Amino acid sequence: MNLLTGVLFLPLAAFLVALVLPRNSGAGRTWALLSSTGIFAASLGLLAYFDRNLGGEQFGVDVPWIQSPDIHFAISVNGVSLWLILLSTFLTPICVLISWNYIKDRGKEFYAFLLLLEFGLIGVFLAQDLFLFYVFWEVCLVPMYFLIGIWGHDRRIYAAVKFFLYTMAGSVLMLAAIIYLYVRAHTFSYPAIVDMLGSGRLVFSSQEELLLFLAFFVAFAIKVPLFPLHTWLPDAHVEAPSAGSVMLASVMLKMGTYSILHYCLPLFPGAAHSCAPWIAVLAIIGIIYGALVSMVQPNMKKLVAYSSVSHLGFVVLGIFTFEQTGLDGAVYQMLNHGISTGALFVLVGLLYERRHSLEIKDYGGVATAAPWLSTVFLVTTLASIGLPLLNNFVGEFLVLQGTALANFTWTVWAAIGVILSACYMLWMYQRVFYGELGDEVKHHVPDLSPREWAAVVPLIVMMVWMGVYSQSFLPPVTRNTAIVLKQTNVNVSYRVQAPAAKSVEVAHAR
Amino acid sequence: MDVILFLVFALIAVVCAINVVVQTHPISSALSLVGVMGSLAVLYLLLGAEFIAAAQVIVYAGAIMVLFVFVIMLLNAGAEAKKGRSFMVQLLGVPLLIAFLGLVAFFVQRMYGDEAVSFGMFQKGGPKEIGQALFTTYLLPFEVTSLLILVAIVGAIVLARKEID
Amino acid sequence: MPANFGFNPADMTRFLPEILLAVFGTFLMVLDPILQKRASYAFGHLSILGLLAALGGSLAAYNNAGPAFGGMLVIDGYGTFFRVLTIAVGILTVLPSYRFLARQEAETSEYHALLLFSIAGQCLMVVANDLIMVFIGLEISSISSYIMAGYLRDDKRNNESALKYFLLGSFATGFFLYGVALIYGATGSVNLSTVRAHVLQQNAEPVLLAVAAALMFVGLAFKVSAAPFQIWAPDVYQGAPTPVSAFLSAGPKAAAFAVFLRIFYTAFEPIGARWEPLVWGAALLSMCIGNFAALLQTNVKRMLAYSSIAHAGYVLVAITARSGDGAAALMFYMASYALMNIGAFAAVTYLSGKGDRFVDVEDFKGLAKKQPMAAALFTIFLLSLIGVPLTGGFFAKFYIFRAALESHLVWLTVLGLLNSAVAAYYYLRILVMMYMHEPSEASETVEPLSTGLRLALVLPALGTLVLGIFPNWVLEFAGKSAAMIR
Amino acid sequence: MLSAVPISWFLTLSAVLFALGVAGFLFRRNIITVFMSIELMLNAVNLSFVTFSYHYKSVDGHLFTFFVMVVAAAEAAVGLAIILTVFKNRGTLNIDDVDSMKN
Amino acid sequence: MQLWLIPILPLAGFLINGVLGRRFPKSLVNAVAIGSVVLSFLWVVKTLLALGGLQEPHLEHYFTWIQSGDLTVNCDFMVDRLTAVFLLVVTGVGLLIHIYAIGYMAHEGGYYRFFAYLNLFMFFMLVLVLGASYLLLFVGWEGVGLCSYLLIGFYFDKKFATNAGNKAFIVNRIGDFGFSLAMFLIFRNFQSLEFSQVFTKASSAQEWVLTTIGLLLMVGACGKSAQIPLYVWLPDAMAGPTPVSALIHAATMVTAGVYMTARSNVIFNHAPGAASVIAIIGVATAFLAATIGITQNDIKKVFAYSTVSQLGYMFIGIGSGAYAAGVWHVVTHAFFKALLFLGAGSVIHALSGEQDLRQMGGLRKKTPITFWTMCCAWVAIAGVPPFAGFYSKDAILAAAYEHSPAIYWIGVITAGITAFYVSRAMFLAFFGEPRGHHHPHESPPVMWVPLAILGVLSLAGGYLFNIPEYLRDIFPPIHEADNPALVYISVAAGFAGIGLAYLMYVAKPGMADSVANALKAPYQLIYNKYFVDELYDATVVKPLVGGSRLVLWKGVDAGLIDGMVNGVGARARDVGSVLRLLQSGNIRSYAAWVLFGGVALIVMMGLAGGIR
Repeated sequence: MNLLTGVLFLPLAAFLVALVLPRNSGAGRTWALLSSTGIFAASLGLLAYFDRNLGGEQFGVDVPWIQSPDIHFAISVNGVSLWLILLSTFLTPICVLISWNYIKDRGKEFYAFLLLLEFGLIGVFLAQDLFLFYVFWEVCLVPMYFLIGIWGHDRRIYAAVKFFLYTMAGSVLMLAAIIYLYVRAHTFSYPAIVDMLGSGRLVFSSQEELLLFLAFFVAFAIKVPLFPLHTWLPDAHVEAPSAGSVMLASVMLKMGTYSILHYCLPLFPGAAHSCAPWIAVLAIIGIIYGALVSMVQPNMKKLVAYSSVSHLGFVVLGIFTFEQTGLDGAVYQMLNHGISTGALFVLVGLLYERRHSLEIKDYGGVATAAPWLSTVFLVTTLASIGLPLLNNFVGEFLVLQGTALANFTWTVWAAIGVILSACYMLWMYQRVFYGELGDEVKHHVPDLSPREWAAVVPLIVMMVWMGVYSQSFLPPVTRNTAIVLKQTNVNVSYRVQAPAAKSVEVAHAR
Repeated sequence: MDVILFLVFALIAVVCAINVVVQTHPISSALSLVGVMGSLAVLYLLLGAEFIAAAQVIVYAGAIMVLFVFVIMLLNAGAEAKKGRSFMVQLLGVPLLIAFLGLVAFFVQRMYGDEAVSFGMFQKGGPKEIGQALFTTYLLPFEVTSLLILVAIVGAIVLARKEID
Repeated sequence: MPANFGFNPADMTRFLPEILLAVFGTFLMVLDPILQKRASYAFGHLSILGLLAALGGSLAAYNNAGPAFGGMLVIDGYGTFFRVLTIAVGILTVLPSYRFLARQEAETSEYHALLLFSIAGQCLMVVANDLIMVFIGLEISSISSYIMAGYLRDDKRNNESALKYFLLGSFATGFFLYGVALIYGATGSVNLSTVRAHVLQQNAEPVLLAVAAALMFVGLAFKVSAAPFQIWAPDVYQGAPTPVSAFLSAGPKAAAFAVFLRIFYTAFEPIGARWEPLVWGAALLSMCIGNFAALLQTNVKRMLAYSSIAHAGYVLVAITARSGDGAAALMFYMASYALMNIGAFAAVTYLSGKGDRFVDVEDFKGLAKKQPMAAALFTIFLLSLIGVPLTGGFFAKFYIFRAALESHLVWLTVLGLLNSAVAAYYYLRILVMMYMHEPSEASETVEPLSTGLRLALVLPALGTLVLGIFPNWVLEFAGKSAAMIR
Repeated sequence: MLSAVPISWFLTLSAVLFALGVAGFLFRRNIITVFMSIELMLNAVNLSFVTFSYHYKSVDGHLFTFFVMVVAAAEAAVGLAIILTVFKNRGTLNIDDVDSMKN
Repeated sequence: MQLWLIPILPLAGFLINGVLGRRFPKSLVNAVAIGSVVLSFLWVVKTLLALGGLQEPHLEHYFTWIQSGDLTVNCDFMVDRLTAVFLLVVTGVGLLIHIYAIGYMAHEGGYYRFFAYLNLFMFFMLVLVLGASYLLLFVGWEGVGLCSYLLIGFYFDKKFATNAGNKAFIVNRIGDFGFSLAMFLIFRNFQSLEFSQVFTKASSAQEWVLTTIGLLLMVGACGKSAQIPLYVWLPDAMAGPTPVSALIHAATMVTAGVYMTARSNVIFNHAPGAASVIAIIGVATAFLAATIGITQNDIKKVFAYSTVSQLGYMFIGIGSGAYAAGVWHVVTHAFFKALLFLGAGSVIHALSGEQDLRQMGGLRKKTPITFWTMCCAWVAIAGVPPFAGFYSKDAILAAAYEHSPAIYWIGVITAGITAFYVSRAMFLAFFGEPRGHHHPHESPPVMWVPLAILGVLSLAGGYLFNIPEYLRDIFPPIHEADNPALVYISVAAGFAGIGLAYLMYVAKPGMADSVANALKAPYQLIYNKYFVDELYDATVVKPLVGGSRLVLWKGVDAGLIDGMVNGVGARARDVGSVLRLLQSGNIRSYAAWVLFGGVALIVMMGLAGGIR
């Protein structure tokens, strides 16, 4: 029992408490705000005690959970997951704030699900046992399903079911691969398996490795989402309530990218290397395609959703450069996307709360009616299109620089996405905020209230901070990605030297 | 002699069984079934199963079939109506049955091709042997069948009695 | 052997649960005329008492484990596990039946007596080590089930359900029996241990044995509603009284699977290479038929019937694995499946109202708004049926597919897991109805949870969660017992 | 001319009767006849038991036959009761009419 | 030396005005905005004085901005003589324009916002010139683009303004695309983005690498400095308030491309191919923009095309290796073009917003100060010796002649056209009879004082500031023929342009129209700016938007991909609907299935593995 366990289980405890609160009172939201802020404070403690000079995993906890098969409750935090956890704990209070008045029906349940989601998300990033990882992976699914399905917009059910099934379809393959790994390695422990791979006690034939890699990768790619597995995302985003969209875009998508980084690379370096060109091409297609489709969306949330496809393409591209710079950029971009796209969804949510529409054509002239809202939105827009001194720039730069080191042609194509991001975001901004002030907007769109300020300001601060002083964030990331790269490349050199692995197991699969 | 006996009663059994299947009126089927059971009893004797042969006649032909006939009478069941509807069943059923029969017969033929049965060769099928087995080796199943019968009684009562109120 | 047969007191202990069940069942009927109708709940209490006693009995029997009645029965961990399971299923069937029977104004004493008898039959099956004992146990269980399926004799659907179940069940039993006969022919015995010994010594005719195995497969696959013999299940589950459907989908099925595994892992284990492809195919077929056909169902009971076919498919995967792990996985699966399925049916019982009026998926609309507690508990069962982690259903699937992969059944695993993704769709539909729609007539008018129903929902829900979070307790026992079957 | 009947003839007869029982189940429409077909199947199995008993010169097969008879009796009681309720509710004994639940 | 104070002061101004400005009185806004720039300017002066001769660049390290793997980007500021020149121009001219704006914007809404943006612009522009690495330069580069966007779209309720803003930003982004690719290549090849390291390593790099980098840098410069093919945004950018046009779209921001290419001189020196491309682009832009300038009727549009054209000159200088000349032209152009714009602003102000030359006329008497100050700019841009434009333009043309006589000749023709269109604008605005229905009035001192100062600079700037001499250490003078004839020819071209304009617009006012009618087709082509906007719209924008909507979104995304996803679901249901047909409800058919299964099993079990 250490701080990390505390951070993980606090949301669960808060969830359980939320369940027994009286219905139809404000108790749910108050409790959610208090507890999620407390959890954030606790996670800050994690940051404080995290040794930035050490690479690798820290705060490790390893308790046997189930004896046979040997499953452990093993969690620890590294330089990458640390930030992702902070991102989750940071955004949860903000989600509570923006739902404060918006969620009127069954509020208690809403906040309970939000806390449960937080629990699952933190767990995914902490798990060091593949089985535990899968458990958390699926646990995230359920609250999000309800958040979309119950409190979403008109086509919420379609979106929720699609979200669930899509993710499920991917993750069952991953489950098969996890079990297969266990059968081969006799352990679910991720560090142990990596160690075995590194020391040659566990060798996969290349066909085996490829299939396992794909099984993991497809599950993650759906979550990311990587083109062409992305179609659940626009639906889920559009239909989800603001808080759901925020958590979905900001943290849930990172489950996929984090897992690619944390699992796909060290576990299957050979396959990762051989698939990298294909994946990079898909990522680049995603970048450009997402941007182009985003450009023509009539719906703000859909627009932001497709922009996520584009942004996450950068992350995947960065990971598959196998360059330190690219990996760092990818991680940084995950955080950036979490902050800036989260903020976009928060702000779009605020607009929706006012005007009850997500259609761009229903707006126009908001800048006159709500100058501060417009300003904040503008800053977020600029962050999202990668303006220097705001967060996304650093990430995009690192990713593209890493890509340039790996394959300059990729960079050329990917950089087109940077141009297009300006097109779709600014075009939307123009249509929503600029222009003549219509009556509807004039009467229904007031400026930010103090509560909304409280939700928005931290996000803006983070955008600037991360853009101006990335050294607050990057060093732990770098230490961790260096380890990942080492694991990836060491294994590759090993694989080259090893005698041709026996073609086992898969051959007699029936 | 044994062969003739066998052939005669086997033929009766088969003909009666076919009759069970082809008759449209249940009462004809029931009576044919009694015929099958009777001839089977003879064959049991041939195999040295005296007790079983008796039980066959008393329990099966006597009790169970009477129950059937009773119910047929009670429900005043007539000849069944000719309705199509089960083309698929016939299409599928006949070849399947032939296949089934062929397979089983083929296997049986291969397994027991040369052993022969002759009357009186096996004489341990009398009541004494049966009784002894029932109360020693088969004590448990024997006792448990009582539960089975209890269930049957309860079931019949539950389903068939009139409402009390 | 017969000569030195004597009454052995230990045998009675080992046979205690069945005795207790039979005694309580009889006692119930004796009390019927004495207690009259007004005390109808008393029969429920009594039958729970009887079941609890039997539960104690089976534990006592396990304390004194070993063969009984000259090898007719074998009291081992495996058998005890299933004895406890079927008895637990019995308790969970009685709980929602209080309300159900009261609602239908039906006789209670016979209902409970039949339930106890049926469970006695199942207990007998799972510890039987002799095919004739299996057969008799199976018949006791089945005949009681036939009656219970048609218990509301004025209900057309009940009649039809009972008739279909009875006719097809007897038909399949005919095949099973023929199989038993052939085994007797091939080996000269129907005692599983003896048969195994014969088979191992190559004394038996392998082809005859194979045909016998096929015929027994027909009978057993029918009882567990595995494809291609699943065909009766949807109609029967739909038509039977809801608590009975719950019982049918859990108790007899668990017992049949127990027997299935015991027979195929002991007697037919030596010819495993022959039957494995068949079970492979049956597993896949069951999963596919169950899941895909369920996609379009609107009647919840029928949907759950198809789902139970699909789950039979998953369990067959465990049998296909042909390993100790497979057996343990099957045991675990049956435990969690029984809990979640019976819980799901209890939820249906709760909502269905008099005469099972509300059994459509649409009727669940808005239940979460009106009865959040019931909806939440139902949600746990549905998530478990989907196989979401931290529920028993997930671990159950997990163990099964682990066993399968350890036996190199890669494709079966992949297809099975994909199937479970398909299955998610129809379970989600119920969740959608409960949580994401405005209340329907059914949820508007549904009465608050009665104590029996509350227990019938809460207990399996707790069980499902416990199996999902601390599966060790059950799994360890299952692993140990499974290792001993052979 | 054979002096003794080959045991396989008995077994084949049993198989024939079993098949005819199955045929009766498949082709008859009257529920009672269908039920009788099941009895025919059980009888066929009994013949097998007795024959095998002869083959092994053991009494066990007879006992099995005996138990099958008991089961058959119990089934008959319950089955006929079920048929009775069906008839009471539907007024028909045609098996094809009992198909209200499907798909 | 606390270089960081230079940009931080305007940033502070931006933050104060931006956050609190709405509640401030105008005077306070002015104090903050102007004060910060004044302080910044003074700090620049103080710094430069303190640094003295600046023989060696002065570098200050603040903190590490980005560190990942081999890549380290420091937040370092650097001052050398090139930077010093730009610092003075930016803060000096910037200050004047700030002051001017007090008057010009006095009656506009969003007053505080305007000054906040201007301050922000100053911040980024200063970061741009101070940054000691490409990435920091890029920060400023993008930042000024942002401010440009904000200020162009300052009247955000006007669609054309916001459209122009978007266009500016996006076209700039295309340029930045090239710039960033150049950066990536630089790091890939030189493992650093610091100027000092890059240039050390660049001299020994392969030529094709440098050529590629150079061309990509030029793409960036084309965007920012409005060169072909990316110049299209600048004329539209006139939608912004006039001081903005003066500051950003004439004096400072658009010269960032020149700064960047001049800064990268080492690369271009080793990549003659890329340099030639720059020169060609420059001369083409100069000529084409000048021709368009002839036909425009909006006074700001005339000057906008003029700016494009003059920027082309600067690139001729850069491309010809005469970096110093290019920078010199930046300086003089900053003076006279800022003056022209501010003067135009004054005219517009005088006419209450009228921008059409055809509605002006005779303003010479109504707004004398404006007229005379603008005359200073007129002579400067026309290349009349010895005013500012003459020096720098002459230096460029001389260098161009060395590089390629053809460029020189086109440059000379362009100089003539330049003189012509500026004169045309001047004549139309200030001479003849008033044509509009306005009541012009002279601008307040707060506006004309900056005009006057700029006027002086336009007249004497070339003589006072001998930039090539100052930058001698950085840009060694290239060998150029001392051919006085070249000077005479270009001066003559300038006078010819003025003369022709006088003829057409003052002496014989009807002549312009008759010429236009006589040359209808070419006139229309030029008047419509060679239909470049329409061409871009038809070949890039429309296909991209339409294609994205119809093909990618509706077709591929909704149709194909999502269709497949939903199709999987639908097929699953189809399978289900077939499977449920098995369930006929008929007991006998069920039995048939059981039998079928049984037989199948027996066959498989019995026959599997063969019958032994």
